[in-house]
Amino acid sequence: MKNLKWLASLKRIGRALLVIVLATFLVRMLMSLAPGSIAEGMLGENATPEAIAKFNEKWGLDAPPWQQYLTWLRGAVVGDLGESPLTGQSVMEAILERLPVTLELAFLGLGIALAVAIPFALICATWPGRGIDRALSSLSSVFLAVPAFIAGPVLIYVLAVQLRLFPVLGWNPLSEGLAANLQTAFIPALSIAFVEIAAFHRLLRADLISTLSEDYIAAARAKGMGGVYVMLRHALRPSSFSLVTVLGITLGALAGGTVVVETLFGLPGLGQLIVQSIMTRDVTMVMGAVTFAAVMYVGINTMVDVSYSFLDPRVRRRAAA
Amino acid sequence: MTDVPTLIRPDAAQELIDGAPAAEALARVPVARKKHSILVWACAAWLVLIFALAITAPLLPLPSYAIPIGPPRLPPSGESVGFWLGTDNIGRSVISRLIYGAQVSLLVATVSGLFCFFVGGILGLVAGYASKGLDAAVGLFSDVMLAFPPLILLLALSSVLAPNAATIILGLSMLGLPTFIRLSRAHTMSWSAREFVRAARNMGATTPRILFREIMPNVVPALAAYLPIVMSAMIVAEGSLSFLGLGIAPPTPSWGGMIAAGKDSLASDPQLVFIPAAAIFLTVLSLNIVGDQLRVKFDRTVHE
Amino acid sequence: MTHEALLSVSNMHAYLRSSRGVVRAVDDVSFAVARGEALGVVGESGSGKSVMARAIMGLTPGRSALTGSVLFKGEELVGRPRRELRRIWGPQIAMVFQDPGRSLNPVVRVDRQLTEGMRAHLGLSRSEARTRALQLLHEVGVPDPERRLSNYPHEMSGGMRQRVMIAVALSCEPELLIADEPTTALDVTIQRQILDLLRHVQQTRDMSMILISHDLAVVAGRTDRTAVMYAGRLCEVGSSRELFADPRHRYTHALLQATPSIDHERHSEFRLIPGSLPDPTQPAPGCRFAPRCAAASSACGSEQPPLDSVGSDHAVACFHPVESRNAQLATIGGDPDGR
Amino acid sequence: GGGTATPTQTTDGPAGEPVQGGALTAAQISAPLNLDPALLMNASQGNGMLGNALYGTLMISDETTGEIEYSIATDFSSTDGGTTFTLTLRDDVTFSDGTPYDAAAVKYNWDRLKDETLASNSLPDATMIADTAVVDPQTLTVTLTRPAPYFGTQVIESSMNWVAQPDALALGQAEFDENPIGAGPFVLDSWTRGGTIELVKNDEYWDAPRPYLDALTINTTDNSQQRVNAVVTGDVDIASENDWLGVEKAEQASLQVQSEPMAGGQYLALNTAAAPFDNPLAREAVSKAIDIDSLNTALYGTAAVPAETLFPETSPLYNDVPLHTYDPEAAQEIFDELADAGTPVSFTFTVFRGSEALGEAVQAQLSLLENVTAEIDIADWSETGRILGQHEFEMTLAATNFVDPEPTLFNSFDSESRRNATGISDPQLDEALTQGRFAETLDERIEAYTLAAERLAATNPAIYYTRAAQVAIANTAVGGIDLYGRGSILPDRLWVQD
Amino acid sequence: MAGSGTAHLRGEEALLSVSNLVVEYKTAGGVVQAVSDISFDVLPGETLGIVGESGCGKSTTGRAVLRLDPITSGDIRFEGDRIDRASEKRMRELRRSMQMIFQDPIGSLNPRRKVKDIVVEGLTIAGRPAEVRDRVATSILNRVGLPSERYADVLPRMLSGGQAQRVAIARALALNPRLLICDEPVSALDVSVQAQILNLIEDTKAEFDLTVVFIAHDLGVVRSVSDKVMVLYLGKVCEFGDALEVYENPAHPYTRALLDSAPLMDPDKAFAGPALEGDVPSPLDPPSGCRFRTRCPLAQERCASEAPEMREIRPGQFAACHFALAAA
Ligand SMILES: Nc1ncnc2c1ncn2[C@@H]1O[C@H](COP(=O)(O)OP(=O)(O)OP(=O)(O)O)[C@@H](O)[C@H]1O
Ligand SMILES: Nc1ncnc2c1ncn2[C@@H]1O[C@H](COP(=O)(O)OP(=O)(O)OP(=O)(O)O)[C@@H](O)[C@H]1O
Ligand SMILES: [Mg+2]
Ligand SMILES: [Mg+2]
Repeated sequence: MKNLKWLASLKRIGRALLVIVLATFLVRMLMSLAPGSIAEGMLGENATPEAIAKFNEKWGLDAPPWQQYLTWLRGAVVGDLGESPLTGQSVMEAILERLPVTLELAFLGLGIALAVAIPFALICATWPGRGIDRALSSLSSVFLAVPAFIAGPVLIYVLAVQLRLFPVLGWNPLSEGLAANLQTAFIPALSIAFVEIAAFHRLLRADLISTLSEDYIAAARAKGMGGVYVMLRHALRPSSFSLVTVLGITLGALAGGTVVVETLFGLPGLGQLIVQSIMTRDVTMVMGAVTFAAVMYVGINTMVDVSYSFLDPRVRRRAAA
Repeated sequence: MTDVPTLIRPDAAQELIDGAPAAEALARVPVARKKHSILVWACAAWLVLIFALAITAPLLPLPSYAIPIGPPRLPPSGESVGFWLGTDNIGRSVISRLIYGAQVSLLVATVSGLFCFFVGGILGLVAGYASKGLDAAVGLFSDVMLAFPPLILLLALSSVLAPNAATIILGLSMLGLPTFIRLSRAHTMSWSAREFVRAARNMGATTPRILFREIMPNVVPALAAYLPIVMSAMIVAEGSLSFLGLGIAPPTPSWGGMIAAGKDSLASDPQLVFIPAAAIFLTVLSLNIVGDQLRVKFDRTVHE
Repeated sequence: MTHEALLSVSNMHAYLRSSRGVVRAVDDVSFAVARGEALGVVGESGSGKSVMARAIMGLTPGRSALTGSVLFKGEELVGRPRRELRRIWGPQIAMVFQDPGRSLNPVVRVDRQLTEGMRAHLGLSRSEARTRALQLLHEVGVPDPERRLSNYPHEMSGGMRQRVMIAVALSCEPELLIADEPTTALDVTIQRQILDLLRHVQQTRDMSMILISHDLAVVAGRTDRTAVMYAGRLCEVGSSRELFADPRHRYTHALLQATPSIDHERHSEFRLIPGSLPDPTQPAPGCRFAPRCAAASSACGSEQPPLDSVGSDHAVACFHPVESRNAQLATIGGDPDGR
Repeated sequence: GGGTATPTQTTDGPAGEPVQGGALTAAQISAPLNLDPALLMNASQGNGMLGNALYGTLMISDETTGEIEYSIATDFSSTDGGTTFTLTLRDDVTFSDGTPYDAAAVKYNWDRLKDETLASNSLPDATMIADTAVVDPQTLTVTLTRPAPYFGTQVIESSMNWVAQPDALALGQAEFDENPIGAGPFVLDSWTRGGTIELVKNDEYWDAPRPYLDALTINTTDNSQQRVNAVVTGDVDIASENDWLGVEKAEQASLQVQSEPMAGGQYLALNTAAAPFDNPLAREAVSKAIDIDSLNTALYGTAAVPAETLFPETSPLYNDVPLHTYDPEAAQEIFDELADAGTPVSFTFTVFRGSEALGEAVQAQLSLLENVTAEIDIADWSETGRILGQHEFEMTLAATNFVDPEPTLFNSFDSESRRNATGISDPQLDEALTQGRFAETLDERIEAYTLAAERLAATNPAIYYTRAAQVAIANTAVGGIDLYGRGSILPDRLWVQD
Repeated sequence: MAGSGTAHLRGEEALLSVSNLVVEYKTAGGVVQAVSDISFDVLPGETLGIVGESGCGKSTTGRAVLRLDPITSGDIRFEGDRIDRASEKRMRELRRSMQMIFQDPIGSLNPRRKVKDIVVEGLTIAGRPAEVRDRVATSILNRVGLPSERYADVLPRMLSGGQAQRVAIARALALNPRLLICDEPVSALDVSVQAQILNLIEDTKAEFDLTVVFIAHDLGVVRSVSDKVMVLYLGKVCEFGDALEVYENPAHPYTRALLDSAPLMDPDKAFAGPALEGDVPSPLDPPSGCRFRTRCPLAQERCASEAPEMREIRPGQFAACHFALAAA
């Protein structure tokens, strides 16, 4: 049994690595199809063929793409993701520098979404079909249709420019204190949250309603337990599977860059880095970012699996066996 | 037959049998919920309208979306059809751009939605029923696609290829594919565990027959019900791309592009943002609500 | 067995809203349960047994209506607010559900599921509740109760889970235990264990019990009195001994005939009940069994037969009841079901 | 520079003497890739303020006359008509690590700029230099590849104006970015890439009592709306602005608006070496078809200053030759003619990402005429080498912004120049430009550039439509706003009223 | 009660003969031996009843015989042909003469097909022309008591459990099979419907000259329809013999316990005998030796070490028990 578990984790890791390798290879090849190059961009009107050749040679960009990929891969295996010709910065450092912003936005956005969606869902599922359910459900349908690129400009205009509740610009990292940080992070996170509020609310509501028709809920009620108690202690946990799954997927997608919001608000996150790197054909940086995104995806997936077993002990046993 | 034991008829109130209480109970049963609320109808109507406008756009008495019809940033006015929603930064008719923009949004969402539906559906079907090897290969493919953050994929594609509808369709298809593969695979697995599949095999059915005649008809409605929802996600994705300046090349309008172009004038000419934003909002909302309705309906017919 | 009614249900109607219309799941049902008595309720699937059981507690689903009267120890339960009913659920009336796999919360440890009721109703502390829980588990025959407390439901077998459910139901010392098909999901040998246990605790605690089953044989030997339900209505109520020995309602009779028994002759035909259950949303007037009844007359199709006493503790809702076996003994060679 | 009041200033800053102390938050338009002076762009849309803050300036130019004012350099002049220059430096300047700011340091930086793999924006300026020689710690002689009397301007408007400590540069990019060492009024406190740059006062700054500020924070956003909003809401005190729409909004919001009245401007560059614009008629027709006023309104609202003549009226070199005339009827006639001749004008307008709006506006204008079609191709920054370097375009967007035409105008339109984007080769224009370059008196120069303007108008390689906005906007508490070169803000002069 | 051995097989004349069948499932928790080395045979025209508690491998056996689940080892013969080795193509033909009725009546019907298409599905696959199919559909539906005018175009979800089971029977009969395996055909149904289905199976058996394997957990039902009965426990055979004999004089203590646990329809006597202690052990980790020993009232040391073989206790009655019960 123990062997089996070991083998299973090994398989899992192998597959994760395969996903990462394939994803980075794919993006390397894709990027090599793109017109232009970082050398042309940086040299601009000074881009004589000789200058370009010299530049490429300096940065090891003169080999065929697959060879460049292998070189990169050899480095990546030992944790060296290379340096960006654009900035001269180590890719790893560049990503690690940007990651906190993106992660904070993602977590804060999802946090806001959950903070709204869970109570909404609990209320709706308690009185399904009633007025309050319809009202909240309609509201969340409305949120569903407000993507960040609509929410962002409007929120800036209303909350920052008109009401001056938040700054229009800039980013205070967490190191400057939570209040200062939230000041700058709130509107961007809120723009992210809208759509997710709706998604989370609907999922959880549906699952709660179906959980509430389970026998064990009736059994808990028949014990004389209070409504709120039954909701929170008995219904919420078994209803959160889909929510957790979607949370994972969303987090994975956001961790790769809250691109629109970062661009819109000019935040120094991974998304902006990725956009910039793609636009400038900074292939090394793009591959680094994709590696990170893939690792994140794999990691989040694993976390979701682990949380399944936290949510449902049946899964725990299956996994442990 | 007179002395009914108290334990059998505790109140012995025989006259109550079929009179008042039954009627009272009947009256107290909550009324059935209307199957289609006004909202659903309104949403369906909006979709019909916007699709109809997009399809018939060339036949409508609209000015060209590419040629200025007046001074820039005119507010909406009743002057002539072209001016109903005012003019944009360059003086082009906003209503024309909105309707032709619908063409792009809807085309992109529909084509890539259908592509995902068909290709993802079939891949998922095969993966869900086929041998472990094939399943693993399809699973790996969708994992690799998912490992890309969606916008990276789109960004990379739009900068690699020409910024036209085909590129965006390709990108969105790649994005939507894993979702459909997973959905289809999950449904296939759950349906193929049903005994009727075994029964068909026992009748001598071959694997293709089981796959396409037995399982597929059951999987398709579930996938189809997701189509509007996925399409709405694609409209948003296309909007985001256009917003980031990676959408379709000018002068072809798109809703996301219109918002991006207008966002700097939000304070002075908010209509430039709000009109296309409202179009996206209504369409996405409608697709979601109609999709939900379909899904609920489908679930009901299956589970009842 | 005293005749003092602990629970008396009269003219209970439980109507539910479904997508097809109003389901008359329980339609004008009246009966009573005495202290210390075990009442069996039998009926086919969909005859309204579960809805009735839940209606007694006031636990009908959201989109439903409940009328009539449910007197528990003389107190009316119908129309009481949930808040007050909750004080009754557990310490007064407890319930055991059909499928122990589904009536225990899969993600909550047995410990909490067993003690939360006691802590809420009896005001026990955590450790007091735990002590009592151990004692209860022991009582219902769960081996190694200490370890079981920290288990999740899926870590136990079906029989164990049902024992736990019974322990949960007993935890607040209810006066009435409603067991809704408590053994349907279990194997014969386990069913046997559980039925024995239920009867045992019911008798030792002098509790009343309503034992619901679709299997007549399950009810036959476990209960003092039996009620037969058909399509939301009661057809026959009586002491189990008399009802099984001398069924008077045509439906009860046919049901007994159709049950394969150990002494059924091999490859011989079973007695059929032709037709099928009526649509619960559009009940025909009159006796619900009339369309399938060989003895039905025109009156049966238009008028609901009242539940009339046919013996000291036996009542039947039928215009043309089967002749009593006692009577048959007098008339030589009479066809038992009168056909 | 120079502190001369500028005509476009509408709202006044605080009056009186500069106040010591305080902190200021600024917004720039694009984020620096790194802090290497070679890769910072010395212009308002680049990182002028940041470069000035970290590295100081050798010299600056007067915003209206283009006269050189010296700062760390005390002289930069040629005795042989522009082939050999002698740079002399102050002797009291040290880098922030205490090492001396000397001729060797300047030589190191200037030589370094010539490294092609560095891909500095100032590469062509640096490659003008054939040789540098350190005479003594305060003196550097510079020999150019060909005479350029106004080479000083080139130094001022490029990264050459910024000198970093050579040893620090030699440590490599990553190390340097951690700890950039220059002789500017501020030193780096912290920098989040893509995010905020925190600077604190350099106590050893040579030009005491400057800088007045204790700290300077620089944020970045390329969105003009955001920058104006940020100044309006007070998140930011001063911002660079290169979008006239932003300038207009700032004016409406009664902010201080300080602008460099630039000559030249942004233009649609027509590739005269390839079809269809190798045909002068086609160029003329397109030029006549474009209404630069409505183009400006569409893009920049009402604040844009159209580039009607080569120089603004405030310039000493002003002439009134119109560069462009809008005449759609005439344009239509030519288009029809060309179409009849079997060469209808159909071209691709290559715009870089971010300026799609210009493309659309031009396209929209041309769509009103017959027999002319413009496609828009959106290019990425990474294609600039091909497009501008290899001249693979038909029409694109270019700019020639200057205060003094030398050397920018020459470089842009001289047939031999590498920076001649349009590839125009007109002997008369060449002659006019050379004359302007070597002219001794103002009148001679005026005459030369009048001719140049006439030739530009006649040959139509470029359709000038707007003057570059090289603007600083600020709230009314900010004093000492001063720009030089291409809108580079001088942070050592800023102060804030408490 | 590990019942291995083939002593009870009746040899050549059997229509279906299964020996040493093993079926394993790999699950996340380990390998489940759902069926461990069981043997049985059915003579033409006979009905074999298979009883046992949930999870003892009844359905698995039924499916394995038709090769609907892969088997691990064993020898399955149909009319003397080895079918465990037959090619997939040959199996497709053979399966038509060996039909199965599945445990879940509604679940075994494709929810998107009309009843009339379901019942002739086998013919469609065999490529019969439409008019033949129509004719067969009409007659077979009428035969199972679903008038074709009313039910032909109905979808499965509109059917009751009993009606669905009739459709499943009609579908099997339409192929004119020789062998019919009924996997708990009535356990999901109410008593009144159950009787209808049992009668239908009995009738068609006679009419179509069927050999039947009848799987059920309800002892009463099995007794009333079977000639021979086989009792399974945890994937092993306990007892095999004539149904009446086995019920009258169970030789295996498990058979006895099963009979004693069946509730009687008697208010005075709930059960025939004492209750069986304990739970069914996990199939992932079955007890050593005789699998029944953990619950067996007669268990001794030997049972833990030595798995009993099938042996003839009385003429025609075989049991796998070291301490088989003498006749009552
Ligand atoms: N929540 C509900 N909503 C609508 N109808 C319901 C609901 N629950 C039960 N019914 C209907 O009420 C009727 C009686 O159902 P009930 O569950 O009481 O039957 P039962 O006798 O317990 O059957 P079973 O033996 O299958 O448990 C059925 O027709 C059923 O379809
Ligand atoms: N597909 C499968 N994968 C894994 N294990 C299985 C599978 N099918 C059956 N099993 C296991 O095999 C054993 C025998 O199952 P089977 O379905 O044959 O039992 P059964 O006797 O038919 O039970 P029931 O009366 O519940 O239908 C059980 O332990 C079951 O859990
Ligand atoms: Mg029930
Ligand atoms: Mg089975």
